[in-house]
This record gives sequence, C-alpha cells and structure tokens, in this order.
Amino acid sequence: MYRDFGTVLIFAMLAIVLVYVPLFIQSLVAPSQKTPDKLDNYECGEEPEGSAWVQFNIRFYVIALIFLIFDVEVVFLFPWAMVFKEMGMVAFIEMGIFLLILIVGLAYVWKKGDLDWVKYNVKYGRGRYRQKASQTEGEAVGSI
Amino acid sequence: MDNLQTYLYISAILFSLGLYGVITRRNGIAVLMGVELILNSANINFVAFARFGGMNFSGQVFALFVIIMAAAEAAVALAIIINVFNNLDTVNIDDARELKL
Amino acid sequence: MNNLLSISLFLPELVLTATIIIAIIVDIFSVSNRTSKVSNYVIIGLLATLAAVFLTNHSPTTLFMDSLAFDPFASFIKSVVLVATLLIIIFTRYSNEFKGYHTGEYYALLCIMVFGMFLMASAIDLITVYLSIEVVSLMSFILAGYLKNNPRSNEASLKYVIYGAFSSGIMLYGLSIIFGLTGTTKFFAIRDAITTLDSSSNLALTLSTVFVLAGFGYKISAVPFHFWTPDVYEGSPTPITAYLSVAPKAAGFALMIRFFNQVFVDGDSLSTLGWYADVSFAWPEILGVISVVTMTMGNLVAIQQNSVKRMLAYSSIAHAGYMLMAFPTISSEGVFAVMIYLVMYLFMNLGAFFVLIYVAQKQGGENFEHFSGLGWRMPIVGIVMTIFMFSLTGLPPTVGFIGKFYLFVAVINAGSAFYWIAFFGAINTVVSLYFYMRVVKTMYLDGNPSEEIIVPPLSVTLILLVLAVPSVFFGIYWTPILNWVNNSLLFFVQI
Amino acid sequence: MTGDMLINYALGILFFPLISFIILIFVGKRLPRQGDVVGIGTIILTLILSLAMFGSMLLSHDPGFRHEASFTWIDLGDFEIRLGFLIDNITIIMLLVVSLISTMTHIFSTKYMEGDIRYSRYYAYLGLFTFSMNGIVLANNLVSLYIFWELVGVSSYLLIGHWFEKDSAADASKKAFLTNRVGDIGFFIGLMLVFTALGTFNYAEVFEGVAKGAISGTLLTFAGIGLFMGAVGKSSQFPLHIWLPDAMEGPTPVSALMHAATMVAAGVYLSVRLFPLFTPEALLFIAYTGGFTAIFAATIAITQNDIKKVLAYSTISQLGYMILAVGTGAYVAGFFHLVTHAMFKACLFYGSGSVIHAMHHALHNLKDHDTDPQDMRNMGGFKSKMPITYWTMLVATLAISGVPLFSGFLSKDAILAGTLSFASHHPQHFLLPVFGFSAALITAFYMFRLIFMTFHNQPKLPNVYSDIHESPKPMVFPLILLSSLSVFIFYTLPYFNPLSDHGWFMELIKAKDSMVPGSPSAHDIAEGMHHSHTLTMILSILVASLGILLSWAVYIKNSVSADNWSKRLDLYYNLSLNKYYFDENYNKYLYQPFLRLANRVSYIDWDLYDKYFINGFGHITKWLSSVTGRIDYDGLDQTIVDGLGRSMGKAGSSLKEIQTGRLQNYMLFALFGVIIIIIFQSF
Repeated sequence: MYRDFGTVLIFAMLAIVLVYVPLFIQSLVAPSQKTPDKLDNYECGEEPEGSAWVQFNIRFYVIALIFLIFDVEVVFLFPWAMVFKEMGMVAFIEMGIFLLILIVGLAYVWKKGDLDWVKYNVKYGRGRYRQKASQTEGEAVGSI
Repeated sequence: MDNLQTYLYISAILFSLGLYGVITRRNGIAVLMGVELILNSANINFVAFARFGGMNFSGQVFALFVIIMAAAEAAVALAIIINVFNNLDTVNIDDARELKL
Repeated sequence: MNNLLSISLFLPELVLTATIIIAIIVDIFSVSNRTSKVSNYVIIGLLATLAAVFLTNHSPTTLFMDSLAFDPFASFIKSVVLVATLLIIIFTRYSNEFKGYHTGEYYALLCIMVFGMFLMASAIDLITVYLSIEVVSLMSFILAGYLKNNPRSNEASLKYVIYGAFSSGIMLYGLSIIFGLTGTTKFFAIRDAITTLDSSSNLALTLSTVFVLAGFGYKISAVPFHFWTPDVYEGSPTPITAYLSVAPKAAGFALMIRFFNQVFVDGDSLSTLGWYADVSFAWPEILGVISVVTMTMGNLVAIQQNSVKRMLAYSSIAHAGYMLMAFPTISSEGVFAVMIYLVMYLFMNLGAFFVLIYVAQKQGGENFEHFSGLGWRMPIVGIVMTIFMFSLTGLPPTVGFIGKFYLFVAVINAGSAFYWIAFFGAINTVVSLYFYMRVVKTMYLDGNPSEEIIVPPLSVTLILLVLAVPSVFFGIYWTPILNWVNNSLLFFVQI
Repeated sequence: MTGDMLINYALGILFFPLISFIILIFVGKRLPRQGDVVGIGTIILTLILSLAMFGSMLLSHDPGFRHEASFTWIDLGDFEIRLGFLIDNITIIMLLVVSLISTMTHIFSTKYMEGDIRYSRYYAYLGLFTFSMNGIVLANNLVSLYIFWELVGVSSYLLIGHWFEKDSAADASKKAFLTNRVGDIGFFIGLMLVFTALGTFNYAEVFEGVAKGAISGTLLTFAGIGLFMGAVGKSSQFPLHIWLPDAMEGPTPVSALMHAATMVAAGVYLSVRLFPLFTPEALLFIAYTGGFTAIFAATIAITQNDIKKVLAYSTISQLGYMILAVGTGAYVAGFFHLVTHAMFKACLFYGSGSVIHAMHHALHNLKDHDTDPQDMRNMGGFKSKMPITYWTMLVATLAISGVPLFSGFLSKDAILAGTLSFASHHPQHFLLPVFGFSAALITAFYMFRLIFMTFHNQPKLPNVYSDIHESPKPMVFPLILLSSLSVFIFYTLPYFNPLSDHGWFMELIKAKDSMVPGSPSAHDIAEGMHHSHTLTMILSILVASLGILLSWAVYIKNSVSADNWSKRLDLYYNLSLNKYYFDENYNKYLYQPFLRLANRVSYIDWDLYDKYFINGFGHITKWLSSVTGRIDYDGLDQTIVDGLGRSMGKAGSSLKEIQTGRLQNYMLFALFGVIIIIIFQSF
C-alpha cells in the first residue's frame, strides 16, 4: 500500500520538477524590461481599478456561507463511498435520504432568494447596509 | 514525527493559542477563528490518538463530525455577526454591551 | 442493536424529522405570510411524536451500535421536552414580539432543537454527546437572535454564539483527552477503562473531566459557566427565554445524570451506586460547592433586578442550583428528585413566563413597575401569577414545594456529609422568598387599584389555567407524577 | 348496580356541585339569571344520581352491601396515604338526604334570596357546601374526612357570613369558624393517635386494628373522645354549642341546609361511622354529652322569642338525642333520627323562612325597619293568611314532638328505648332516660308554643297582619314535599304499623358490633331495645301529649299565665332567656385572658422578633447581595479579570478596551472557574 503512495509521490515530484524547471530556465534566459504596465496586476487585460483591499459586498459572505455548509457535507460522502460495496442497498438508501434532506435545504435557500445576487426582499437594519428606508420599510423580510 | 507526544504538544499549543485568541481579540471574526483553533486542536487529538493508540475508527469519525459541526457553527456565527454588523455597525464584541445588570 | 433494528425504536425521532422536513417544505411553498400555518403542522407533528414516544415500548437497550440508549429515562425527558415545546409554540403564536417577522422557519428550528434534545436525553457515546449539544446550541443561537432588527436580540445571540462555541470547544478538548486516555467513546467502555488507569493519568483525567464539566455547566448555566444566561435571556424573545430556561436545561440535566452516573460511578445499577473509589475525585465536594454557589449567586443577584424577565433569568440559575443539590449524592433518590423537579419546574416557570408575556403586551414593559396594581386590575392574571410565584419559592400547596421536598429528602437521606448543602438550600429558599414575593407585593399593594378591570380573552385564560391548575393540583395530589417518574427511573445499564 | 357504577355515580354526586361552584365563582355574574340555573341544574343532577343509587339499594335489599374504592394520594415509600370512597347503605341514604335538602334549598332560595347583591356567589357557596358534605359522607378514611370536614367549616363560614356587612353576621361566621376549630383540634389529636397506633386512616383497617387490640384501653378511649370532640364542635354539643344560634344570622335557607343535612349532621354522621371504635368509657362520655345537651338546649328554647332561635335550640337538642343514641349503643336509631330530623327540621326552617319572608315584605311595605321580623311576639294568627305554611309546619311540629303517625315518633322512640334499655343494664346511669324523656316533654311544649304564637291567637300587629301573604310557589313546594316526608309511612314501608319502626330502613341498616373487645354486641343492644319498646312507647306518647297539652293550656287557653310563671321562676327564667350566660362567661374567663396573652405574645412577635430578627435578616440579605454584586462586577471584573488579562500578556493601551469587553470577561471567568476546580481536584 505504501508503494502505491510512493508512485504518487514520484508523480507529484515529477510534476513539480516539470513545472518549475522550465520556469526557472525561462527566467534565466528571458529579457527583463520592467514597465509600470508590466508590473501591474493581471486582470484579464482590463486596467485594474482601485486598491485590492476593498470591502467586499456582503453577498459574498452569504454565498460563501452557503457554499461552506454544502461543501462540508461532502465529508460524509467519502467514508460512505469506502463502505458502499459492502453495505449495498442500505447504504444507498441512507445516503439518498441524507442528500434529500440537503436538497430540501437547498430548495429553502433558493426559495428565500439567497442564491440571487441581487436580492430585493431584504430589509437591512439600521447599519451600514441599510437600504433607503423609504423604499422597503414595512415589507417582508427575508433572511441573510 | 511519528510520535504521539509531538501531536499532543502541537494540539495543546493550538488550544492555548485558540483560548488566547478568544479572550483577547476584539473582532468577532477573530474570536471565531480562536474557537476554530480550539476545535481543531481537539481534532488533532482525536486523529492522533486514533492513529497512535491502536484504536478503532471512533477517533476519525469523531473528527469528521467535529469538522461538520465546526462548519455549521462558523456559518451560524458568521451570519449572526453579519446581522450584528447590520444593526450595530460593528463587529467588535465588546461594543455589544447593552445587556448588563 | 444494529442500525436496521434500531430504526424501529427510533420512531419518535423519525416522526420528528419528518415534521421538520414538512415544516420547511410547507414554509417554502406557502404563498401567504401567515405563520400559523406552519405552526399547525408542527403542533400536529409534535403531538404525533409525543404519541410515538409513548408507543415505542421496549426493554432498555442501545441503538445504532451503542451510541444511543433507549430507556424509560430517555422517554421521560423526551416527553418533558415535547410538552415544553408545545407550550412554547402556543406562547409564540400568542406573543406579539414576532410581529413583522417571518416565523415559518422559527418552528422548524424549534423542532430541530427538540431533535437535538432527544439525542441529548439518550446519548451514551461521546460523539453523540457532542453532536447533540451542538445541535441544540446552534438552534438556540439562531432562535435567541431571531428578532433580526432588534439590537438587543442581536447582541444576545452574538454573546450566546461566541460563549457557546467557546464552551463547546473546551468541552470537546476534554472529550478528546478522555478518548485518548480510554481509547473509546462509549460510556460503558470508558467506565471500564478508567478502572485500569494508573495514577499517572490522574491529572489528565481531572483536566478532561473538568473541561467536560465546563460544557455541561454552560448548558445548565451553573456558576461559573452561567455568565451568558442573564444577557441572553434578557435579549431573546420572551417565548425563547422561557424555552431556554426549561427544555435545554432538562436535556442538559439528563445528559449530566447519564454522564456522571454511568462513567464515574461504581456499581451496575442505580440501586448500588457509589462514587468511583479508585480515582481520587472530589466530585461530591465540587458539585456541592457548584450547586450552593449557583443557587446563592442566582438568588442574590435576582434580588437586585428591576426587570421581571431578568429576575426570572437569575431565578432559573438558582433553580439549576437547587437541582444540582441532588447530584453529589449520586443516588437513585437524587436522580428521582431531579426528575420530579424538572416536571414541576416546567409548569411553574413556563407559567410565570407566560404571565410575563401577557403583562408585557398589556402594560408595555417587563419591569416591576408594570406589574403594580395588576392583582386588582387583572384578577385572574394576578391570582395565577401569585400561584406561580409561590410555587417558584417552594411554598405548599404548590408543585414547587413538592419538587423541593424531594430534593431535600434526597440530600438529607444521603448522609450527614451532605447536610451543609441542604442547609444552604434552605437559606436560599428563604432568600428567594424576598424577590418572588416582591412580585406579589407589587401586584397587590402598589399601584392604583381603582382602575378598571381587564379580563383576559378566553384563550389566554385557558393557557393560564392549563399551567396554573397543574401547579396547584400536582402540589396536592402528586402521585401520578411520582408513578410516572418511578417508572421512568430505569437506565440502560450495561453489566 | 355494580360497584364500579356506584363509584361513578358517587364521583358525579361529589363533583357536580364543585363544578357548579367553580363556574359560578368565576363567571357566575355574567350568566343569565346570575347563574342560579347552573347551581340548580347540577344539584338536580346530583339528586337524580342519589335517587338512582337509593333505588338500586332498595332493589338489591342487601343490608351488608359495601363497596370501597381508593387510590394512592401520597406515597413516600413506606408511608402511604390512600384516599377513597366507601359506599354502603348508610352512605347512600345520607347522600340522598344531603342532595334532597340541598336541592330544596336551591329551589327555595330562588325566591328567598331574590335580588341579593351576591346572588351568584351565594349559589356558588351552596355548591361548595354540598360538595364538602358529600365528601364527608363518601370518605372511606379519616384523612379525606378531615379535609372535607374543614371544607365544610370554610363553606359554612362563607355562608353564615353571607351578609357580612352586618356586624352580627360577620361575628357569627367568625364565631362558628373558631368554635369549630376548638373541636377540630380534638379531632386532629384523635386522628393522629389512631394513625400513630395503627398506621392507617382507612375505616375498615382501623376497625380491624381495634379488634386486634393494636390500640386499646386508655389510649383508645382518648382517641375516641378526641374524634368525638370534632363531632361536638360540628354538631354543636355542649359546651361548644354557642355558635349555632348565632349562625342564624345567615340566610334562612342556609340555616335549613346546615341544620338538617350538611354541617351539624356531619358530627352525628362521624359518630355513627366511628361507632365501632368507641370504648365503653368513651361511649358513656358521648351519652352524657348528648343527653345533657338535649335537655339543656330544650330548656333554653322555651324562653326564646326569635322564631329561628327556637328552632336553633331545638336542633341542638335533637342533635343531643342523636349523640345520646350513639352513646347508648343504639347508633342506628341515632342515624334514623338524623334522617327523619333532616326532613322535618328542614321543613320547619323553610316554614320559618316563609313566615319571615312574609313579615319582611309586610314590614317593608310599611317602611317599618325597626320591628324585628323574626320575633314571634310580633306574629300571631297567620294561620288563615298562610295556610300551606301553617299546615306543613304543623305536620313537622307533630313529627318533632314525637306524635304517632309521624316520622319523629319512630326515631325518637327508638332512641328512648335505647336509653331505657341502657339504664336497665346500668341502673347507675338512670339520668340518661330522664334526660331523654324530659327533653321530649319540653320539646313538645316549646314547639307548640312556636306554632301557637305564630299562627294562632289574635294578630299582635294588625297593620302588619293585613299585609301578610302566602309565599310564592318555589318556597311552598319544598315545604309540602318535606312535610309529607315527615309522615311515618315513608320509613316503615312495606309495613303500615305507625307504632313500630320496623321497615326498609331498619332492615337495610343493621347495627354493627363494636370492635372494642368486651363491648355488648349489636344483638344484645337490639334485644334490650326490643324489651323496653312497649314501655317507651307508652311513656313517650304520654310526655308528648303532656307537653302539647301544657302548651295549649298556656298559649291558647291562657289558663296558665306564662308571665306569672316566669316571674315566679325568675332566676331560672333569666338564665334560660340569656342562654345560661354562656357567651358572657366564655368571654370573661376564656376570651379575655386569652386576648391578654395574645397581646403579650404579639409584642414579642412584632417588637422583638420582627424588628430585630426578620428585619435584621432582611438587612443582612440585602447587604450580602450588594456585596456579592460588588464582588461580581467590581471585584471580579475589575480586579481579577483585569489582572488575569494582564497576566495573559496583553500590555499597552488596548488592555483597557479588552477589560471593558464584557463577553470576554465572561469567558475569562469561566476559565478561571475551570482552573479553580482543577486546582481543587488536584489537591
């Protein structure tokens, strides 16, 4: 079993060598002319605007949270996959139920509009992200 | 590195760092990170014990569950902190002092 | 018992899970914003769960490869939790704090919390212990902060979540050390393993169990792990405060009873219990001190409160202290007394909170001044509140007296080494008289009695009676409760 | 009817009045007719259930019938108290009497109490009263008996003080309550004696214990006398009789209920129930108490002018008879008299209520509020105006006087036979029959005095007289019903011999042997009574007619002047008129010294105990709490927590901000606690 991992190790080392050695050689031979444009961050050819240290939109957090939760549940799939053959149908049904519950959660998130980037039915409180109070006061409230 | 003690030391250091973070950091998110450190120190313990103690899988299983729970807890805590931020315009937990004797 | 066989005895939890999923689905597909719809489904689901709890009869055994116990004790705690939950749902429907909030998921969260408490009541494996505590905690964090636009509620949930995460982290670290020392996560195996430990592990064992105790202490809000309690209780919506002070506490006590009675105790069944002799633990002293300090602290600080809600929060700390009195004795009598107290506490505490909810709506506040003259203006509410206050103090002929009576009997019967606990308990009861009677005094002696009489609507009267009548009835005729508890005093015990 | 069904019926009988009480006390005022229909409806249901039980008893015709059901009330391991029902023929008859009289009271009150400001509350209390009395009757053990016993005390207190605006009514209710307490102390002592000796409260088990000799001799005598003291209080026997006449301050229907069926009957019922445990000494005590009360109260009744007071003393006297019967061993006769007496005494009270009602109306129309509507000297000649009241009351009076053809004759005759036979066995106790017969003579005299003064002769106040009317139907109906129940036939069926008490009653209620070893058996007592039966009959008819004749001579013929006699017997007359100065002497020798003592004690209580001890305790508590508060928030927060924070290496200006962060202080403190516990554990 360790031998299998040895193969993987050799493979990984080869991958590293094969990537970094050409890069190293290239840095030796390539000419180097530093201009402001070249030193700038590469953003798909667009001109970068402002600092990278901006505050992100709060939506990122929400999406990240949702991602986090669903992502972590996958942890359970790995041990399941290991014993799937031995346990057969029972394991399949169990995991089906598990995923079904997750899907209900997904449906919930979807319905609540948390997957939409622009969310209309959110009424924020009195803090920084409060919307124009006159627009949304008294409307239905969704969840973050 | 294949020595149980080493892992226990690492875990203990991690635990202490977590405690320190929880107690000293003002930022709510940083406090949460401290909590995560504590949880992960326990996780290291579990896995190390399971690996070196010649025990059954319970340690690993426990670690899996802890990961899940840590994620859920982090999600809930972050949501709450965002909500506090919305209302109070701050994530500093010592600014939340309205409720007291 | 293996997994497939366990399913049949897992019926209450399955029904509960179905209820949760149905609640979420109904909430998703309901077009209108009427929240009572979801609560109707949830009430039906919880009633079905209650029926399932009573219907699943089997001799004590374990489920899912020894990770959960199935025994009458667990069923008892489950029923207590369910009754509390049903009452809280009714309170919520009545409360106007949730006006303007979508409460569909509120009920689903409540049910998930119930699920967690079911697990707490039957956990006999470190994994399930941690999982169940976390499930309950997570749901309570969200519920405490349910009023998203209310800064106090936000603050409560913030404090709660950080404190809770911190406590459970510490507990988890303790659990990991226990696992390392014993090499297992099952209670019974841990008990066997502890006997073979040599004395060099004593410090590690002490450390780990104290860490675990910190987690339990946080759950039942015992000094010095109680600090979150008053803030969270004050900030949370009142129905949730009421709920937190009863149901999770009951489950926490159940878990603690199981943990201490099955891990640190010598003997195979409840009748031959005794503290574990080999390891030099000072549990009786430590738990005794914690109990005394908890009730003293709860009572003394409660005296100084001006908000009735906060007073009740501290009083619930004091009651946790009373219940802890029976722990050091580690006798079946002590467990019996705690179980009786849990039932009695359910009625009187929820009753007091419901009166608080009603008065806060009618009077616009939760402070003592809002209660002044209430006895004359709302006669029924006044009488009922007086009953609850008497009961919380522990005066006959109310349930509080019966509960305290059995606790004191258990402590005194345990021997002269525990007399000091009973002594402090008695003093504390006297101290608590002061602030409970302050409510009664405010209701009847203060204020202007000439104002017109307000008669609460029939539904409110009914809820009040549902809580007040048992508070008196079981104070006079408590044999049914006694029988129930007696029959439930049966743990799963591995020989 | 099966036993379980009987229990269900009994549950209904017990709880219907309670339900009525609860409904009326909470929402009574908002119901139509102030809720009296609820009270009447439930009591009629109760009556129907009692009748059903009664019917089944007659049908099965089993003297030994007995059914018991009980449940555990308190279970403290080795200490267990069980409560429950005992249903036998005595219970069934008593239930019927209570429900019947209670129903009549409910109906009678619709008119009598019309327009009262606390009308619905009155009905609520009636329900409570009936509930408590039924509880006494159904009890199978001394504890529930005691509970209901006290409940009867409370509800009588509420009803007697119904018109509490009147000082006299408020005082009377207090007096009744407190006097009863005195008896109840004895009752409680007896109860505890029995329990400590036998470890049970259940009647049957107690009797069994007594039969086994587990409690005997002096202790049993004391226990018996203690228990009997309860009966002395409730049944208003000498020397605790003082509350009953004052209790006339309550509404008249309540008096009827109280005198006939509920409260005072409770004492007799208790003595009848517990008869098997009384020792001969205790019984002798009981007999003398009863006999003396009978004659004593009768002598007071002669001189009273208030119509209700006369009836009150006559009740005391009749109760004395019943107690006397228990004392002489003829307790079945006592119970028989309880039942017959319930009917005719209730009838008499309703009759007097009817008269007072009429007087009251007449006086009200005349705007005369000074004349006492209850004083017989203001009446006279009502016979023609109130014929139904007159005739029904006359029947009841004949019954109470012991005239043949009426029920009172049968029961009184049985009691007197019992005393005679007792005296023939124990000649030294010859006083008992003397008490009995002379009381019978006096009873006949004063009862006819009442009838003659009220209904015969010339009207004393003509303008009032002209305005007197017969009472409305709901008031007359109970009168007719109860007076017809005073006829012998209802008690002797299926036999028609007016001179013998032989009938269903005596067949169904068989005397039980006393459980005390060495007592005469029930058979012996019955034998003795049988032997003296004829003599008794002759004697009692003689004394009754003598009394009636005397009364006739004094009040109709005026051949003997009452005034002359009263002057001639000045001392006696004054004693009797003033009820032997009992209240005054109690006041002087009991209450006043006690009040002085209480003053002293209260000084200690208020000025010493309260001022120094309680307040001191309060101060200490307050101080302690502020100190802990300070420790908690100043001490711990500012010093220890801050110090810990410092020690944890955080230096500089941010230190201050951390220390104000409360949540982290909390967590620090929890950690601190953990550390303390670990240190404690390790050493």
